[in-house]
Amino acid sequence: MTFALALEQLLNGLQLGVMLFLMAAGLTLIFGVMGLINLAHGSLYMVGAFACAAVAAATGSFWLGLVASLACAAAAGAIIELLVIRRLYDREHLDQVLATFALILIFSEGTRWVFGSFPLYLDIPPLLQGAVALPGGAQYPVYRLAIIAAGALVALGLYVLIGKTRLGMRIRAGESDREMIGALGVDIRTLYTVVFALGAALAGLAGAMVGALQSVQVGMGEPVLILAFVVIVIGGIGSIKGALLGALLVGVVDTMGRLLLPQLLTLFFPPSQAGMIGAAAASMLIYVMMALILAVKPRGLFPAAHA
Amino acid sequence: MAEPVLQLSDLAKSFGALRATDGVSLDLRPGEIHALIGPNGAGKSTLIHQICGTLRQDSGTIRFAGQDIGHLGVSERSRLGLGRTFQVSSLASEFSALRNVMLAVQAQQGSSFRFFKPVMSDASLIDTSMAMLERVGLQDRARLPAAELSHGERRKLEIAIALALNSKAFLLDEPMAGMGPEGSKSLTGFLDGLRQEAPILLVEHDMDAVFALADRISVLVYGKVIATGTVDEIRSDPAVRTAYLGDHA
Amino acid sequence: MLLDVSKIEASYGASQALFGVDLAVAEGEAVALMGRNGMGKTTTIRAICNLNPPRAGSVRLAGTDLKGKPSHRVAKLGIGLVPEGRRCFPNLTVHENLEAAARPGSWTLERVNALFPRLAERHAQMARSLSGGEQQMLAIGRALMTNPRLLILDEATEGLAPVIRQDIWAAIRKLKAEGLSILVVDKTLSELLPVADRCVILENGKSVWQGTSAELTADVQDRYLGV
Amino acid sequence: EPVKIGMITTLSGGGAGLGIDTRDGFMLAIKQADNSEIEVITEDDGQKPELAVQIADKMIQSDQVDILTGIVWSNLLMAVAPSAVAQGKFYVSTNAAPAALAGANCNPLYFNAAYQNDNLHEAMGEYANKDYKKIFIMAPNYPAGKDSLTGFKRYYKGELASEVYTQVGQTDYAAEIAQIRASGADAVFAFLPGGMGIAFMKQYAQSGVEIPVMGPGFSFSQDVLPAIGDAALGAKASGQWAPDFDTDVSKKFLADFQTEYGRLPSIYAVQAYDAAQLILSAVAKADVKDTDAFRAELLKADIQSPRGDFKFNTNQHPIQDIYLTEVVKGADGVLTNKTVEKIFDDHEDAYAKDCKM
Amino acid sequence: MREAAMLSRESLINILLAVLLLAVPLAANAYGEPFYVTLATRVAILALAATGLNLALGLGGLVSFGHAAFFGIGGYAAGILATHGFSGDPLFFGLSGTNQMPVIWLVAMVAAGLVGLLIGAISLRTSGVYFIMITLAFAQMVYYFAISWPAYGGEDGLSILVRNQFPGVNTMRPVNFFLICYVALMAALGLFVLIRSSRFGTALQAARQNEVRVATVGIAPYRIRLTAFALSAAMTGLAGALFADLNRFVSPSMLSWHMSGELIVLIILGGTGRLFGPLAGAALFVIFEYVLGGLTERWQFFLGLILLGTVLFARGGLLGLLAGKARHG
Ligand SMILES: Nc1ncnc2c1ncn2[C@@H]1O[C@H](COP(=O)(O)OP(=O)(O)OP(=O)(O)O)[C@@H](O)[C@H]1O
Ligand SMILES: Nc1ncnc2c1ncn2[C@@H]1O[C@H](COP(=O)(O)OP(=O)(O)OP(=O)(O)O)[C@@H](O)[C@H]1O
Ligand SMILES: [Mg+2]
Ligand SMILES: [Mg+2]
Repeated sequence: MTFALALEQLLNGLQLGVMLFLMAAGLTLIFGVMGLINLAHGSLYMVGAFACAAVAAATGSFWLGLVASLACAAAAGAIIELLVIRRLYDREHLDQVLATFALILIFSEGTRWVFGSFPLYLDIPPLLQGAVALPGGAQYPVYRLAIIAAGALVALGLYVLIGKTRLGMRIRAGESDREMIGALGVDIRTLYTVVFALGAALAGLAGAMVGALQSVQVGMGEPVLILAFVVIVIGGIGSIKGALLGALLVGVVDTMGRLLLPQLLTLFFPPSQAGMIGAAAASMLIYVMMALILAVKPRGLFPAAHA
Repeated sequence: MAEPVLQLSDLAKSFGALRATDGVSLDLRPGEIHALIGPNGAGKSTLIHQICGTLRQDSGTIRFAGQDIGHLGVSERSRLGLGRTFQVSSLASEFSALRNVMLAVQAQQGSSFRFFKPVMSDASLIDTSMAMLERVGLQDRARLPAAELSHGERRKLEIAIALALNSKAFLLDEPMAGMGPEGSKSLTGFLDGLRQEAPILLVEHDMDAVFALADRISVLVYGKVIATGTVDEIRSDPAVRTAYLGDHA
Repeated sequence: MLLDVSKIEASYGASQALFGVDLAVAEGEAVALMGRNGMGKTTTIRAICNLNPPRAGSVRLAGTDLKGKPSHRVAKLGIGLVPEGRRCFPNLTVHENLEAAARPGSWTLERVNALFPRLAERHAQMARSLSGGEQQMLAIGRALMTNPRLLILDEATEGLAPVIRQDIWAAIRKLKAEGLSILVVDKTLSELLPVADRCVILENGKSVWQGTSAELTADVQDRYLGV
Repeated sequence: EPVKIGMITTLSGGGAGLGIDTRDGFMLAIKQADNSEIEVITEDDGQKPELAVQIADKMIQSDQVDILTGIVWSNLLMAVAPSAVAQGKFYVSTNAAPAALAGANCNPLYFNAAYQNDNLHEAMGEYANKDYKKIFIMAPNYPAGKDSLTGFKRYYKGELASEVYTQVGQTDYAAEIAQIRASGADAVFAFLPGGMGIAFMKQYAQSGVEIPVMGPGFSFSQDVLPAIGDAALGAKASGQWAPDFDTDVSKKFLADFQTEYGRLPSIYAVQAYDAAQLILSAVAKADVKDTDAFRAELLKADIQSPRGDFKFNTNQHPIQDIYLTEVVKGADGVLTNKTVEKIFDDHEDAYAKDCKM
Repeated sequence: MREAAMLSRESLINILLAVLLLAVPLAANAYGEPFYVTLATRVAILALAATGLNLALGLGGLVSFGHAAFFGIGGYAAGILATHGFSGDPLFFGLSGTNQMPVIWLVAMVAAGLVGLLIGAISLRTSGVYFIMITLAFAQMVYYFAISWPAYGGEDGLSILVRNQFPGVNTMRPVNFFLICYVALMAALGLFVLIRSSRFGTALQAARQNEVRVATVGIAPYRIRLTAFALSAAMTGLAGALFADLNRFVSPSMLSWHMSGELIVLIILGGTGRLFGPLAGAALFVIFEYVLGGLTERWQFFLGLILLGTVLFARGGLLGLLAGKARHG
C-alpha cells in the first residue's frame, strides 16, 4: 500500500466520520439530550432528502431544495412531537420504541404513496462539483469537503447551544426531571417541541446533503439510524463532543478495516477468499469495537456527566 | 474490652483533588451506638459507602467480624452481616412493603436461585417478614406498594429490611430524616433497644436523637476525625461547636 | 391574601389523599404546615403548584385562580418550590442547576453564592455527587433564583448540620423580613415555631387546626403531632 | 375452473420498484391476453423471506393456486420455490435465478424465464477480454455478489487488479474509490444493484477518477438510471434486452407498456412479461392439473419475446443472446440503454450440465 | 377485594386467549382451511419467542435489542442439523445431523443459551440505553457473520426440504405441528409463571426496580440477571428452531434487527411484563399483518397507524386495555 493511498483512506475515514456525525447530530439532541429513543429519526432524514430532491427537481436549484429539506423536516418533527412524542416523555423507553417504530412504517409507506417506489434524482450543485487536488497527489471531491465543513459547523453550534446556553441547561434539566423543571417556571413542553423540531431539521439537512451523494429512496434512513445510534453510544450519550469523536472513530475504523482486513487475510487465504472473509470481518468491525468499548467503559468514551 | 465488630484504619478516598475521607480510623464495639456527626459534605456518607462496598477506598483497611472485607463486593459484605439504610430511601418500589422485606429474608437464607416454589405461599418467608414489619410498626401497610408509602413510612421500611438481614452491625445514614417529631421519638426508643442485637454506626444530624442515644460520638470534618468521645466530651468541645453544633448544645 | 387555598381535594390515581384542606398565606407572612407522617403535607403543596391538580376546591394566588394552569405558569406567577427530596438535576453542575432556574429579580447567582458559600466552592461539580446537605442548599438556592413571591419549603432543612440549619433559618427570617411570603413544612418545631406566624395542622388529608404559633400549646402538639 | 396464479413480489420497502415493474410487466401480458380462464392473485412480500413463506403457504393451502411466480430476490426465492415445487406447484421465476436451483437441484416444476444469475456477469467478462488487460472487480459480500464475480472470472482472461467485496447495503464508497484510483486498473467491473449502485456511481463521478466503469444490466437498468443521473452516461453493461431493440415485438411491448403505465419499462418488466406469456402459451394448450403435459408445453417456450428468440435449456433456464449496452441520453433527455453489440449468441449457463432431469 | 377481582379478570382473559389459540386452528382444520392452522402456528411460535424475551425484558427490565440473535441461532441449529441429517454428511467432530425435533430443540436451546451467556456476560456490565445498544451490536455481529458465511447459504439462507420429525407424530400435517408448538408455548408460559413468583423471580424483578437495593440485601444482581438472560435466550432459541421448521427455511433475516424490534413490539403491543402479553401481541400483530396485507398494498401504513393508536390510547397494550392496570405483588 502506498503512502498516498493510506493518506487518502485516512481522510476518507475522517470524512465518513463527519458525515456520520452530521446524521447523528440531530439524534444527539433528541436521543442524547432529551433522552427519547426515536427510531423514526431515520424517517426525518428521509423526509429531508425527498423534500430536497423534489424541490430541486421542480426549481432546478439544490439550494432551494436544501431550504425545503430543513423546513419540511422541522415541520414533520414539530407535528410528530405535538401529536405523538409529547405523550411519551413520561412513559418508559419501551413505549417510545413502539410508537416510533410505528412512525417508521407510516413515514416509509406515506413517502412511497406520495413519491412512488423509484429512487429520486438529486445531484450535487454545480458550485460544489468536481474534485480538488490535495497535497501529496491525491484528489478529493469538493462536495465531501463541504460536508466536512457543514459537520464541523453543526458540531460547534450544538456544543455551544447545549453546553453553554441557559436553553441548553433547561433542556438537559428536563431530561432528568421534567416535573421539577416545570415547577421552576420553564415551559418545558414548548421548549421540547422546538428542540425536537430542531433535531428533525438537522436530520433533514443530513438527509439532503448525503442524499446528493447516495440514492434518495424509501428506507434510506434505516441503516443510517443504526450507525448513528452506534456513534452516539460509543461517544457517550448526551455528549456532543463524544458524538463527534465517536463518529470519527467509527469512520476511520470502518474505512481502514475495509481496506486492511482483506489485505491482511491474503497472508492466509487465496485473494478471492481473503476478500470475502475480510469483507465479512470488516462489516462486523464497528460492532466489535462498540462491544469492546462498552465492555470496558460501560457508559461510552465520554459520559455526559463529565461534559 | 470486647473486640470491635467493625474496625476502620486509615481509610482514605479522594474525588479528584477533593479528599472526601482522609485517613479515618474508628471502630464499633459490641452493644454500642457510635454516632458519626459532622458538617454537610464532611464525608460521612462516603465513609458509609466505603464500608458497605459501593465505593472502593483508595487506601486503608476495613475489618469486619474479624475479617478484612476491603476487597469484597457489596452483596458479599451484606451477606457477612452489614446492614445499612440509605440517606435517600432505596426500595423496590413496585413491590409491596412485605415483599421488600421478603427479599431481604430470602437473601439472608442465601436461596435466590430457586426457580419454582412461589414465594407468596412460603411461610418461612412471610412470617419472618411480617414480624419485622411489626417491629417497625408497618404491619398495617404490608400490602401497599413501596411507592405509595409516605416518606416517613419508607424510612421505617428500610429499617425493617436491615433487621431482616440479621445484621451483625447496622450502618444507618440519617434514619431520622423526614421522620416527624413523633416518628423521631419512637425511632429513638427503637434504636435504643436495637443496640442489644447489634451495634450501630449512626450518621445523624438530629442532635436530640444523637445525644439521647450515642455511647460514643466521632466528629468528621473535611474527611478527618477531629474528635471522638462521650456525649459530654463532644458537647463541650469548642472545636466541634464552631465546626458543627453552633449554639445547639 | 397572597395564597388562598380552600377545600381542596386531591388523589393519587384512585386513592384519595386530601379531603378538604384550607389554608391561607398573607403577603409577607410565614405559615407552617404541620402534621404527622403521611397526613398530606406534601400532597397539599403539590396540589398548590398544580403538580397534582386538585380535583375539587380552589387555589388562588394573589387573586388569580390557578385552576387548569400548567405548573410552569403557576411558578411564573410567583411560587418558588423547594421540593421534598431535593430533586436537584443530577446531570447538571451546581452552577447550571441555578442558572437553569434563573428569572430576573433581586436574587442572582452572586447572592445565592453568598448565602451558601459551600455551593460556590462546588460550582462545577455534578449535582448527583453532592453530599445530601449540599443538595439541599442547592434546592433552596435554585428556588430563590426564580425570584418568587411565595417560597414553599418542603422539609428544606432535612439532613442539614445544625450550624447550617441555623444559617438557613436565619436566611428564611431575613427573606421574610424582606417581605417574601413563606409556606414551610418542617419537623423541627423548636426551630420552626419562632419563624412561623401561623400554623396549619393536617390530619388524614384535612386541615384540622389553625392558629398562631403562640396558640400551638403543648396540648395541641400532643394531640395532633404526637410530641 | 380458472387457472390460478399466485404472484408474490416486493411492493413495499426499499426494493419495491423492482416488484412493481415485475407486477406491471406480468399484468400487461395477462391483460393483453384477456383470458377469463386466468386469475392472478398478487401479494406483497415486503422483501422479507418469512413473509414470503407465509404468503406462499396461504396461496397454496387457502387459495389453491396452480402456479407461483413474481419473486425478485434470490433469498426469498430460496425460501419459497423449493417447498412450493415439493408440494407439486409450478414455479416460474421472473427474475431471481440462484445457481443452487440451476444445477444438481434443478426441478421439473421450476422454470426460470429471466436468465441464470451468472449470465450477465459472464457476458461482461467476455466483453472485457476485448478492450482491457487489468480490471478491478467489485461486488457486495453475499451469494449473488460472489456468483457475480465468479461468473465474470469464468470468461475474463486478463489480469485482476483487485477483487473487492463490499458490505450489503453500503452507502459510502469513498474507500473503494480510493482503492480503484491506486490500483492502476484500466477498467472497473462493479455489480452493485439498487441503491448501492446509485450511490457508487454518483460518488465515482465526483471523485475525479477517469477509469471506465461497467457492470451487469441491473446496475444500469431503467429503475435506477433516473436516480443516478448523468453520472451514468457512457457506462457499459450487459443485458438480454434494451429499449432500443429494433424488432416489432420489442417496439410494440415498449409502446404498450408506456401507454399503460406512463414510464419506460425496465428489464424486470420484460422478464415478467415473458413469464406471463409462457404461462399463457401453456394454458392455451394443456391443463395445468396435468403436470407432465403442462410442463411439456412450457418447455416449448412458444412465445414472442421482446428479447428475440428464446428457448429453454435442459435445466429449464433460458438459452438466449446477450448484448452489450451503453447508457445514453435519449432525444427527450431521458437516460436509457442503447445496444452496442452482441456479446454472446445463444448463451447457456454453466450449471445445466449438472442438472439431471 | 377489588384487587382480587381485577386479577381474576386478567386470568379469565388469559384462559380465553389460550383456548382461542387452540380452538381456532382446530376448527379451521376441521373446515378444511389449513392455512389458518399455519397462521396460528406462527402466532404460537412468535409468542414463544417473545415470552423468552419477556423473561429478560418484562421481569428483569433488560431491554434486549438483540434477541433476534438467539431466535436465529435456534433457527440455524435446526437448519444445519436437518441439512446434515438429510444429506447424511457428517457435521463436525464426527457428529452427524439429525431429523429428530427433540434433539434439535435441545441443541437449539443449549446453543442459544450458551451464546446468551456469553453476550449477557459482557452486555450486563452496562445498563439502560447502553444495554439496548450493546445487545444490538452483538446481534449485528451474528447477522453479518451469517450473511457472509457461505457454507450454509449466506444471505440466501438454508432450506429444510422436509420438516423434521417428532416421535409418534406426523409433523407434515399442519395441525400436528401446530399442536407441538402450542404445547411448547404453554410449557414456556407455565415456566414463566413459576419463575415469576419464585425466589429467583423476586430477586430478578427487584433488580429491575432497584439494583442497589438488591445488592445491599446481599444478592449479586449480575448473577441473577445473567441467569435470566441465558434462560431467556434459550427459550427464544427454541422458538427459532420451531420457526425454521414452520417455514422449512432459515435465513439471516431471522437475525436482523427488525426481528429484534418485532419481538419487542409484540411484547409492548400485548402488555409489557404480563404473562400473556407476548401471546396477545403476537396474535394481534399476525392478524393485522394478514388482514391488512390482504386489503391493501399500503398495509404497512395502516399497521403503523394502528400500532401508534395502541401506544397512545391503550396504555399497557392490549391486555392493559382489557384487564386494567398491571398489579405487582
Ligand atoms: N462522586 C463524587 N465526585 C466528586 N465529589 C464527590 C463525589 N461524591 C461525593 N463527593 C463530595 O465529597 C464530599 C463528601 O460527601 P458525603 O456525601 O460523604 O458528605 P456527607 O458527610 O454525607 O454530607 P451530608 O451530611 O450533607 O450528607 C462532598 O463534598 C461531596 O460533594
Ligand atoms: N405517589 C403516591 N401514590 C399513591 N399514594 C401516595 C403517593 N404519595 C403519597 N401517597 C399517599 O398520600 C398520603 C399523603 O402523603 P404525603 O406525602 O402528602 O404525606 P406527608 O404529610 O408529606 O408525609 P411525610 O411527613 O412523611 O412527608 C399518604 O397516605 C401516602 O401514602
Ligand atoms: Mg450524607
Ligand atoms: Mg412529605
